[in-house]
Amino acid sequence: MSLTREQIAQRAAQEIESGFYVNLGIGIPTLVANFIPKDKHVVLQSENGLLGIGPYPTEAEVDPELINAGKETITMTAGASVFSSAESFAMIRGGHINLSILGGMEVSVGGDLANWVVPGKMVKGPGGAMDLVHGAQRVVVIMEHCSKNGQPKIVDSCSLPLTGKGVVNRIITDMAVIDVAETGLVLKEIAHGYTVEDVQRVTGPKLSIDSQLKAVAVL
Amino acid sequence: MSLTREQIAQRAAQEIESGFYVNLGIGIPTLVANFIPKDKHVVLQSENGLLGIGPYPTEAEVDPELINAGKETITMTAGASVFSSAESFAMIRGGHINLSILGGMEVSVGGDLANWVVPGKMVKGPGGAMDLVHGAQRVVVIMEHCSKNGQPKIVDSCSLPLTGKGVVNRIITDMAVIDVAETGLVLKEIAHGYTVEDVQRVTGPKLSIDSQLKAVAVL
Amino acid sequence: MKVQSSIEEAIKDIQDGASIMVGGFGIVGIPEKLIDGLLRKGTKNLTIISNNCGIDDYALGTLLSTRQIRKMVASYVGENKEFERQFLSGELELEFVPQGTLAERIRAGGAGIPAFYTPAGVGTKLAEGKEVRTFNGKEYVLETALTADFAFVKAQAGDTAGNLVYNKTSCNFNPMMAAAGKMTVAEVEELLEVGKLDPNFIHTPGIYVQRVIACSGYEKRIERRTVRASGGN
Amino acid sequence: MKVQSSIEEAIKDIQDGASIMVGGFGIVGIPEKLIDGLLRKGTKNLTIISNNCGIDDYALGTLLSTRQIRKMVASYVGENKEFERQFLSGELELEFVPQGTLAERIRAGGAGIPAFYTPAGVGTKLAEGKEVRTFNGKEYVLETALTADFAFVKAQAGDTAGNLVYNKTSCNFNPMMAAAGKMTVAEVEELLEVGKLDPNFIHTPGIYVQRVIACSGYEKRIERRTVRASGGN
Repeated sequence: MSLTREQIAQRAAQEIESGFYVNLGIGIPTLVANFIPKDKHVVLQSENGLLGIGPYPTEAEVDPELINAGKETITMTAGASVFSSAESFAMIRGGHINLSILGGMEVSVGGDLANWVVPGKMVKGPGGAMDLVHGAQRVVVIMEHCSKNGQPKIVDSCSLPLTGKGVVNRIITDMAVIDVAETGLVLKEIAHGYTVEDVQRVTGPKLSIDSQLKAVAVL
Repeated sequence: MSLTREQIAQRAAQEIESGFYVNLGIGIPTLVANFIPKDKHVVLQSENGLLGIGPYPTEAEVDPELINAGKETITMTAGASVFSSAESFAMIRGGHINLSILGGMEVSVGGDLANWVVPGKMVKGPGGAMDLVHGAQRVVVIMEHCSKNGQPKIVDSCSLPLTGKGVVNRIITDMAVIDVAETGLVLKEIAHGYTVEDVQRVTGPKLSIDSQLKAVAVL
Repeated sequence: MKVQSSIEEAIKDIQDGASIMVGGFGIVGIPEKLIDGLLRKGTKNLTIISNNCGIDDYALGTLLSTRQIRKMVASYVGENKEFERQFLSGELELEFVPQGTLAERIRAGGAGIPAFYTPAGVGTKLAEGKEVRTFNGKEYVLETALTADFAFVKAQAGDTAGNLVYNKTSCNFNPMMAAAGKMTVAEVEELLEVGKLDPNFIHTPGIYVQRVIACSGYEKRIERRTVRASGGN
Repeated sequence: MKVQSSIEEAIKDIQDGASIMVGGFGIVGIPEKLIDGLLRKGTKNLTIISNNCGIDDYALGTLLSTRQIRKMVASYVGENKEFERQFLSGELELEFVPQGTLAERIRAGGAGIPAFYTPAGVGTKLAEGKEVRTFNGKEYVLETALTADFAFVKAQAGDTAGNLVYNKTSCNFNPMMAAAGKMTVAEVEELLEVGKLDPNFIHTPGIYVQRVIACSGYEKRIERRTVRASGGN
């Protein structure tokens, strides 16, 4: 059965190791924060200039000058720091962020990512995504496996304008976990209730099957 | 009569206008600070990361972590700020310093400056001079008119390794004030007791004489 | 001196066709009062360099309604319907820049670096026509510095020498813009005498700020008010 | 976690032949205790990137006496006789970099900018063999980023998350080096719990610092003690 948005976020949170500095994209990736176990020491970065994102504020704590990159009001953790956008992207571009978890519209067999131009809508701009995909040590894309009309979003070649070429390391969808390897795409995990054939049917490129193929472990 | 070191510094101080941000080089240029009239509002920058150099400290005020680029203990003025070397040279390179006053060993007719390699001595390095000569809006070099063995230091072409090409705007020596213009060197002021011929005799390139030629006004 | 007595005085010499950098991310850390001043002044044909373009009836969005902006350089312009209308009708010119590249191009402008290489955008539409070069086996695109005739920045506190201190995530693009503007105007909530700010903790040294003005009555609108219940998280 | 219990522990994995960035300008803001540790450890064939090379019997100068440094990247090495002797005898390799270019190359290293253009050095020996390119009618030289296996920095205060705060002109090269070192070790005079430093005024965010150690007994020698008489100026 397809994983819910929350389950995708829960699986994505398993990518995060203790000690990691992580940047979570806008949308479902933001939900990932809710699934990071309390015993892991993780610092979340927001590209508008904050290291150490805390939980959403209570009504009393709301500060109009404290937001994340999704423009949501937030709080800071103990040990947080704020800085300019130049410093923030120096941090990102310089490879200091261990992991970036981003949404996607298409990912190609070579790890190209398209996620900034929505077909039929006005182009809103790349924001910080083009910097993040090159800067983070590891890029994980989370998205639905298929588009609303059932077309594969994992493709031989992206049809939408690219955010970055050869930048994605892993894709987590509602059906599977797939790695982008030198040799092509490798199916690592399958959501409960699906077969390898089910996943291959809605995936553009041919998948290699990992010898350790597992079920996605989510609640 | 030749200007003393103090008189050269005094003349150089006349280059400074109220509101200026100024970087003074090591050696005689540092003396210039003593001759800035109190009614002029001037901020001195030190390339090791300080805007707002104050006077030398009293014994009681000495702080080992507060020095200028000449490594002398100093104080800060009210309104001072400290910052990193990257910020300091961003400030310099970005054209925010109105005036840089530097020492020189040779200046060419085209405004080339040589001041970082002393003949016969081990090369100590350029320090910040190569950045300053390109970054400051205006570069004034102060030096003796002749070398110790009487040779001109203002030359057709520098024999010593360059600090910068075409960077000097004005030269102030113990004999004269000379501008580097598109058309060549222009004699602007002469020290009391010297004639145009005296100055030309110890200057390599042919000098144009400014129509407003004046005596250097120092005490 | 640097202290201005009114917003009008602070922006008196801005002409039609000027380029202006405007601080802020979303609508946080924006120079509210200077934007309002520009609206009242009616200056037209502006090139605005800012990460975003405000929202429909607030911040830079207001200058869109009055058609004062001719060109926008930004990384993301999502929250503005009037923007979309003017862009689609061809009234408004738009240059998209990846956010980190935008920050670095402005930083380069203030720092006298004419150009630098960055990986962001390589292989995408935004790098089309630009030089791509390989360093240590990875491709990078050449990006050039950005400067502007004016920069509008907003700080929490400033002093009469132009030193500035920002509050939390209202810092964002303000420090680089202060340095990259040929004429930088800072609006501050608290204007202090020199000596009141700690020299160790100045975000923008006064050398970058040509004019400073104390303002009050900030709206500080919130774009996405997200809260949790008290006690939980 | 980041907090180290001894200097020995903090530098345990530094091997012969390592490259190390060392903060400081002159002998201000130098990581005294980490340099001492390196002296005791006896690690050899080091490439040191630092604005200066200490003085004869203090700071990096001590590592020269023991011949632990093979190559020095610096802007100015004036105050050290042993340096001169080793350089002239060919024992020591030396790369001079203009001070602003050194600062920017290190900043670029930490910021993922592989190369940038700067005017400093154009037409001089230090630009020989390097690409020169014209932007807006002015010539600039292409300079590449610097990184190092380790960075040693010194801060006034730090917290257990690695956030750092510097004191006055002891800041200098420390922040850029913290970001450009693959393994950055910070020695601090005061080590605090997280939450004690104001998030608005952190000079080096903790993400850049892998190890932090509290030290005491600083010598802080003064190179040129210049004073005025009390009351005058």
